[in-house]
Amino acid sequence: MTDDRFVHLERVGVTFGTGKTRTEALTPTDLAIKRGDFVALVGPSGCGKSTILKLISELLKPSTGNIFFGGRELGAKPLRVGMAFQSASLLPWMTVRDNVMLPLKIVPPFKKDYRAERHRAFRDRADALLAQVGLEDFADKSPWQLSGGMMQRANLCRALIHDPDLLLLDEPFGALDQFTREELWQTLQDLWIDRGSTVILVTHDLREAAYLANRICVMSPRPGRIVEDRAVDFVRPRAIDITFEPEFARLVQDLRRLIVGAPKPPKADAA
Amino acid sequence: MTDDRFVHLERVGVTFGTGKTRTEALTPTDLAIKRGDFVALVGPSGCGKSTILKLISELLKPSTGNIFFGGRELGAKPLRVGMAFQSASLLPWMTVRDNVMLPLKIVPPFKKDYRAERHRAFRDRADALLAQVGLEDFADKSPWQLSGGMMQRANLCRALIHDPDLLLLDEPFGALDQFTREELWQTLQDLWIDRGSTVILVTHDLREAAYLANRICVMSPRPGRIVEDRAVDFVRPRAIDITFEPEFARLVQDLRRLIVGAPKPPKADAA
Amino acid sequence: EDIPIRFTLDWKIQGVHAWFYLAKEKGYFAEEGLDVTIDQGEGSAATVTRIMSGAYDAGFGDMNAIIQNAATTPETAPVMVYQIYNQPPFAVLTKTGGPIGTLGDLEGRKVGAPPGSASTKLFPALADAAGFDAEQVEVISVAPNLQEQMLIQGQVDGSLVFNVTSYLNIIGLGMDPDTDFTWFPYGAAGLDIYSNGVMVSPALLADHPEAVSGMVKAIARAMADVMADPEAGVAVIKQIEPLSNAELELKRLDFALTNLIRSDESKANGIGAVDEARLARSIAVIRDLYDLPATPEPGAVFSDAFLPPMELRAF
Amino acid sequence: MTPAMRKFASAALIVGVFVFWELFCLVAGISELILPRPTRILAAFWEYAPAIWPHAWQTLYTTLVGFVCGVAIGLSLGVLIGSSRLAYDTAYPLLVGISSIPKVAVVPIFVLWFGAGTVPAILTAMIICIFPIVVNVATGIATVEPELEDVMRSLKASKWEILWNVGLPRSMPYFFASLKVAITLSFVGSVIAETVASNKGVGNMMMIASSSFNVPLVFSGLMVLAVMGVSLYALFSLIERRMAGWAMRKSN
Amino acid sequence: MTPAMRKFASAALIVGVFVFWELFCLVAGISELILPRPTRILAAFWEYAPAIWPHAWQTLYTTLVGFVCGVAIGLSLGVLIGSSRLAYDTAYPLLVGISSIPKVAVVPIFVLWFGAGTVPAILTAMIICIFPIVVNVATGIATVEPELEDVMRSLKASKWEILWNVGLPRSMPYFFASLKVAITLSFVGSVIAETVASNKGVGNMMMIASSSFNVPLVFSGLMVLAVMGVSLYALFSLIERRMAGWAMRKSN
Ligand SMILES: Nc1ncnc2c1ncn2[C@@H]1O[C@H](COP(=O)(O)OP(=O)(O)OP(=O)(O)O)[C@@H](O)[C@H]1O
Ligand SMILES: Nc1ncnc2c1ncn2[C@@H]1O[C@H](COP(=O)(O)OP(=O)(O)OP(=O)(O)O)[C@@H](O)[C@H]1O
Ligand SMILES: Cc1ncc(C[n+]2csc(CCO)c2C)c(N)n1
Ligand SMILES: [Mg+2]
Ligand SMILES: [Mg+2]
Repeated sequence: MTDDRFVHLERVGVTFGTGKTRTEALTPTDLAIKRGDFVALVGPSGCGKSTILKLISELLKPSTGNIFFGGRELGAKPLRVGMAFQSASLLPWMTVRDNVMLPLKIVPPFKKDYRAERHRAFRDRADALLAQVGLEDFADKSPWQLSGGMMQRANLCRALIHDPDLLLLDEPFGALDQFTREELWQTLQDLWIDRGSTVILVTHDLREAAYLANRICVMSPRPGRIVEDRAVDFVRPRAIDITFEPEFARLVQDLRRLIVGAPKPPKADAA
Repeated sequence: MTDDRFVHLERVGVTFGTGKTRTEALTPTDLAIKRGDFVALVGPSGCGKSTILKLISELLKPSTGNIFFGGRELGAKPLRVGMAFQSASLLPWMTVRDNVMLPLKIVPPFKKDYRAERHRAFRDRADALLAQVGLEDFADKSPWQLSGGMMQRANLCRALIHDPDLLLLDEPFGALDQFTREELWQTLQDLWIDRGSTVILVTHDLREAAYLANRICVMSPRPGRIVEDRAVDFVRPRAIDITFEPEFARLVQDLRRLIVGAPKPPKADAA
Repeated sequence: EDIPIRFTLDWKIQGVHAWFYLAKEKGYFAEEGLDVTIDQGEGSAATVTRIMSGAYDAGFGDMNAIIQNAATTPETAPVMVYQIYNQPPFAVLTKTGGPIGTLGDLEGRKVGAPPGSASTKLFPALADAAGFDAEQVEVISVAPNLQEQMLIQGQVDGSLVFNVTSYLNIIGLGMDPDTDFTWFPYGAAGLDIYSNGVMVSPALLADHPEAVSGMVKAIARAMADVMADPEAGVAVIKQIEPLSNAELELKRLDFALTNLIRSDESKANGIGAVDEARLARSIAVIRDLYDLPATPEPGAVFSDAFLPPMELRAF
Repeated sequence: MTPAMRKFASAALIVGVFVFWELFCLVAGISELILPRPTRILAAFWEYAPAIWPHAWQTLYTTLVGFVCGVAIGLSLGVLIGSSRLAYDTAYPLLVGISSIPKVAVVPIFVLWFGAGTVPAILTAMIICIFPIVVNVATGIATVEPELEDVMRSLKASKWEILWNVGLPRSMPYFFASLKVAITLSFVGSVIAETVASNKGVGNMMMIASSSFNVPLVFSGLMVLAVMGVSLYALFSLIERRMAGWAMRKSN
Repeated sequence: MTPAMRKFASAALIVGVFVFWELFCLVAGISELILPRPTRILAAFWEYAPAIWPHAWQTLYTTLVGFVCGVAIGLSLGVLIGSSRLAYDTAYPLLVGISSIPKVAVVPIFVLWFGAGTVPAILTAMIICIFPIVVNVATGIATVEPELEDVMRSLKASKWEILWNVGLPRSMPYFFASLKVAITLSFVGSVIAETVASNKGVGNMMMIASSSFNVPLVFSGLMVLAVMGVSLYALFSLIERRMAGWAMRKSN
C-alpha cells in the first residue's frame, strides 16, 4: 500500500561456487512485484526459478544486485512469507499435522498462542486445510507414509496455514493429477481473492499459469533472466471453463511458443 | 517371448500398517503386461501408482495376491530393471556422473567390467546420456547442486544406463518444462523403439501418456484399482505433431473425463 | 566444639588400620575433642601429597616421602608424630629354588616393582647397601596386585614388595610364604629406614597442637586395645566394611604387629618414637638417593612432642 | 522371524556366552584367581549381596549425577560446536586433547581439591562422558540437510528455533547413540575415581576384595557394573524408540 | 569471517586457554604438586625430552596398532548390529555390559595371560575403542533412508553391495565422529595398560614421575598424550573432509 513495488529485485544475479566449479544460476535480472499481485514464473528447467524464490524468501543472498521489500517499512513487522518448496521438505520426525502447524509455532502473532492452541484452534485450522487438499485421513501419519503427491499437498498446506503476506509456490501441483490439480487451482484462487496476499507461482504447466496468474514472467534458459512479461486479465473469479475458451488457448499457445520455440502448426486437416 | 505376460499381477493388494494405522494402498488388482509393451499408468494422487511400480521392482511384497514374471524362466538371468523414482533419490555422496553409473557397478554383465571401464567406456556412456538430457556441464557436480528438474533428468539417466529389460518410470518428467519434456518424450520413444524394452510409465500428463504409450491404464482413487485399460495405436515413430491431431485430442479428452469426472463442455461460442 | 580432622589412610581399609577405626568407634577421638573423618587412601606416598595440598590434616603414610618433600618444600611438608611401623616392610621376594640365591644374583634379571611404592624407590639404595649394581637389574613396572602372580608365572625373577601385603597375598594364593618363597628384607641388608606412621600437616601443628596430642593419644589407646585383643580390632574393620575378610585381616594385623611394630627398639622407646641416629641415617640415605638439595633436620620430619606417656606406648 | 522368536534367540545367545565362559574355564582349567567362572561369580554375589548393595547404590548415584551433568554440558557444547565454525575449530582440539588424558591421572588432583569421596567420583563420571556426546551432537547438527533448515529460515525463525525444531530432532538418533557410550564411560569414570579415592562404591569394593584375594567378589563387582550399564541402556532404548524412532523406519 | 581470520581466532583462543591456566595458577598460588603451570610443564618437557621420546613412541605404537584393530572390529560389528535385528538385540547388551567395566580391572588378566609389555597395551587400546565405533556405525546403518536403499534394491544389488554403496557412505560422517572418540579412548587404554605392567610407555613414565613427586613431568606426559591425540584428530579431519564432506554442505 505504501510502495507500489512490494518486492523489487534490482539487477540481481546469483553465482554458485568459484573458479572451475562456478555456476551462474541467474544473470542480473530485474523484477518488481506489486502488493497483492499474482505472478507466475515459467521457464526451462534449471533457469533459476527456484533461485528467484529463494532470493525473495531471503534463503539466498544475491551475488550481485539488491532486493528491496517495499512493503516493509522501517520498524514494521517483517514480511510474513509462506513457501512451498519444490522438494516437499517435510520434517520426518513430525506427523503431517505437526508439519503443517509448524509455521504457527514460529510466526507471530500465532507463535504466542501456540502452546495454548496447538491442541485446539490451531489443530482445527490445520485439519481444515488438510481436508481441503484431501488429506484428512493422513494428519496423524508420518511424511514418509504419504505418496509423492500427498507430500506436495501437505507442503502446500504448510505454506498457507499462517496467512502469509507473500506466498511463494515452487511447482506446488507438479506431482498431482489433473483432477486434484484443478480443484486446488480453485482453492488457491479463492484464497487469493479472499486474503489479497501476494503470490509468486513457479510452474511448468502453462494452463496453470494462465488460469491462476495476473502476470506471467517467462524466463530464458540457464543462466536465466526474464524475457517476457505478460499480463493476464481474465475476469475473476475464473472458472475452470475459461481454460476451454479460445482466448485462453491462444495465450497458452503463445506462451508455449515462447518456451518450446518455433510452434509446429497444427496439420491442415485438423484445423 | 516365451510368455505373453512378461509381468503379471494377480489379485495383488497392498496394505500398510495394522489396526488403527492401517492404510489400504492398493485394492486387489490384476494387471498383465506383454514383453516389449509401453504402458502408461494414470490416476489420482495417492491411488497406488508408485506402489504398483514398487511391487513390480520387488521393493515391496504384496499383502495379498501374486506377482509373476513370465519372462524369467527358471535359472535364467534375473530381470534387469531400470527404475526412475518419483523423488529423484540421488546418492548425495556421489557426483551426478557416479550416480548415473551406479547401475553399471551393480548389474551384470556390466558389473564385471566396472573397475576397468569406469574411467573409460562407462564414463563415456554416462556422459553421452547426460548430454542427451542437457546435463553435460553438471556431470561432476553433486546432486544437491542441481535444480529440481535437473535431478529428475539425472534420475532418468540412471534408470536407462544399463539397458534395462523393464523400465519403470515414476513421473520422470513431472518437474520439467514443456520444451525439455517434449524433447525427452522423443528421446524415450526412440530408445524404446530401438531396444524393445518393456516400459511402465506413471504420469499425470495425459498428453504424455497418449503420446508415449501403447496402452493406458487408468486407476480409481485410493485405494486404487485399474478401472480403464485403453489401447493407443497411433503409428510409430510418433512425431510431436500428432499431439495436435483431433484424434489425439479426443483421446486426451476421454482420459480427462475419466479422471476429472463429468466433462465441462466448451462454451457454445467457442466450439 | 570438636576440632574437625580429615585423616587419610595409606590404602584401602585393612586389618592394620584397626586402631584408627577403633579410636573413632570407641569415642577416643571424641574424648579428645576431635571430630575425625577417616578416608581410604591411594598409597603411603600419596598421603604426604594429600596433606601437603591441604585436602587432609593428618594421615597414615610414609616417612621417606616426608623426608623427600621436607628437602624441597619444607614449609608444607607434613611432620611425623607417631611412627607406627618401626621396622621397614620393604623386601625383595623371590621363589625358593629360583635363580636368585643372593641379592647380587638380581643383576641381569627382571624384577617387578610398583612404580609408586617406597620399596621400588628405595631399590637403588638397597643395591648400594647390598653391594650390587641396580643398573644391571631390569625393573618392570607392575601393579601391586600382580606382583606375586607374575613372580610365580616366571615373568619376573623377583618382586619388590611390602612384606605385610605380600605375605598375606601369598597365603591368599594358596601357597606357603615361608617355604615356597625367599624374602630379602631391606632392613637385613642394612637399609634400616622407617616407613609408615601418623603424620600431620604443619598447619594443624601450628594451629591446634593440643589436637595433635589428643589424636595421637587416642590412636595409642586404640593400639593398646587392639594389641590386647586383635579380634576386637578386626571386628571393627569388619563392621565398617563387611566385605573384608576377617580371618585374613587378622593374620595381616598379627604379621604387622610381630614384624613391623614390635621390635627391640620400640620395646625400649615405646611405640611411635624413633631413634634419632637411625632417623639421621635414613635421611642421609634418602638425600643421596634423590640428590636432594638440602638435608632436612630429623626434628623437621619427626616430632616427639606429641607422643603420649610411655605407659600408653609400651607393650 | 517373529519378535517373540527374536527375543528368545537373543536371550539364548546371551546366555550362551555365559555358558561358553563357564565351560571354557572348566575345560581350560583357568584359575579362579585369574578368571572365575560365572557360577562362582554368582555365588559370590549371592553370598555378599547385602554388603554389595550400599556400594552399588553409591556408584549408581555418583554415576547418574555425573552423567546427567555430563549430558547437559555435552549437549550444550555439541550444539555450540555443531553450529559455530569458530567453536568447532577451537573447542574440538581442546576436547580431543583433554579426552586423550587418562582420567586416572586426573582423579588424584580432584582429591587434592575436593577430598576423597563423592565429589571426585561425580566429577570424573561427568567429564569422561562429555566428549562422546559432544561429538555426536555436533556431527548431527553440522550434517543437517540445509533444505530442512530452509523450511525454518523461510519462516524467519531464530537460530534457537531452528536448533530446537530441526537441529536437535535431526541429531536425536546420534544423541541416543552417544548416550550408550556415555553411560558406560560414566560408570568407568566413577569406578576409577572410587578405586583411587573413596570409602564406598563398587570401585572401592573391588579394591578391598582384590586385596583379600576374593577374585569372585571382584568379578561380582564387575557384573554389578555391567548389569547397571545394561539396565540404563535398556531405559534409554525405550526413550529412544519414542524420540528417535522416526529415523529407524526400516525396521518398522 | 574469512577462513584465515577464523584460523587465527581459534588459535588465539586455544593459546588463551593456556595463558589463563598460567595466570590462574600464578594468581591463586596453586601448588606445583596440584596443578603445575604450563610454562613449568614445558620446561619439564624440555628438560626430559630425550628420556620422554622412547616412552612416547612406545605409547604411540601400541595405541595405533590397537586402534587400527579396534576400528576394523568395530566397523564389522557395527555393520552387523546395524543390519541385523538379532545382532542388535544380542550384541548390544553384551557390548554395553563389557564397556561398563573399567579396563583397569581387565588389564591384569591380560598381563597374566600374555605377559607384561606390548600385548596387553595393544589389547586394551583395541577393546576400549571398539564400542563407540560400533554404536555410531550401527546407528548410521540403521538410520539409512529406505529410499536410498531402494535405489540399490531395484537393481537387485546384494546385501553387501547395498552396504558398500549406501550403508557405509551414509554412515561415514558418524563413523568419523566415532573415530574422534575412539582414538582418545585408545590412548587412555594403552596408557592404563602401561601403568599396570610395563617397562616403557607414557603411562609407565608418569607413574615413575609421580612417585618422585615430579608433577611437572607427570603433566608433560599428559601433554604428550594430548598432543598425540590432537595430531591424530587433525589427520582424521583431513580424511573426513574428503570422505564425509558431502554431509557438511552447509559450511561449504
Ligand atoms: N546449491 C547450489 N550449488 C550450486 N549450484 C546450484 C545450487 N542450487 C542451484 N544451483 C544451480 O542454479 C541453477 C538454477 O537452479 P534453480 O533451482 O533455480 O532452477 P529452476 O529454475 O528452479 O529449475 P527447475 O525447474 O529444474 O527446478 C541450476 O543450474 C543449478 O545447477
Ligand atoms: N511406507 C508407507 N507406509 C504407509 N502408507 C504408505 C506407504 N507408502 C505409501 N503409502 C500409502 O499408499 C497409498 C498409495 O501410495 P502411492 O505412493 O502408491 O501413491 P501414488 O499413486 O504414487 O500417488 P502420487 O501420484 O501422489 O505419487 C497412499 O495412500 C499412501 O499414503
Ligand atoms: C604405591 C603403594 N602401593 C601399595 C601400597 C599399599 N601399602 C603400603 S604399606 C602397606 C602395608 C599396610 O599398611 C600397604 C598395603 C601403598 N601404600 N602404596
Ligand atoms: Mg526449481
Ligand atoms: Mg507416486
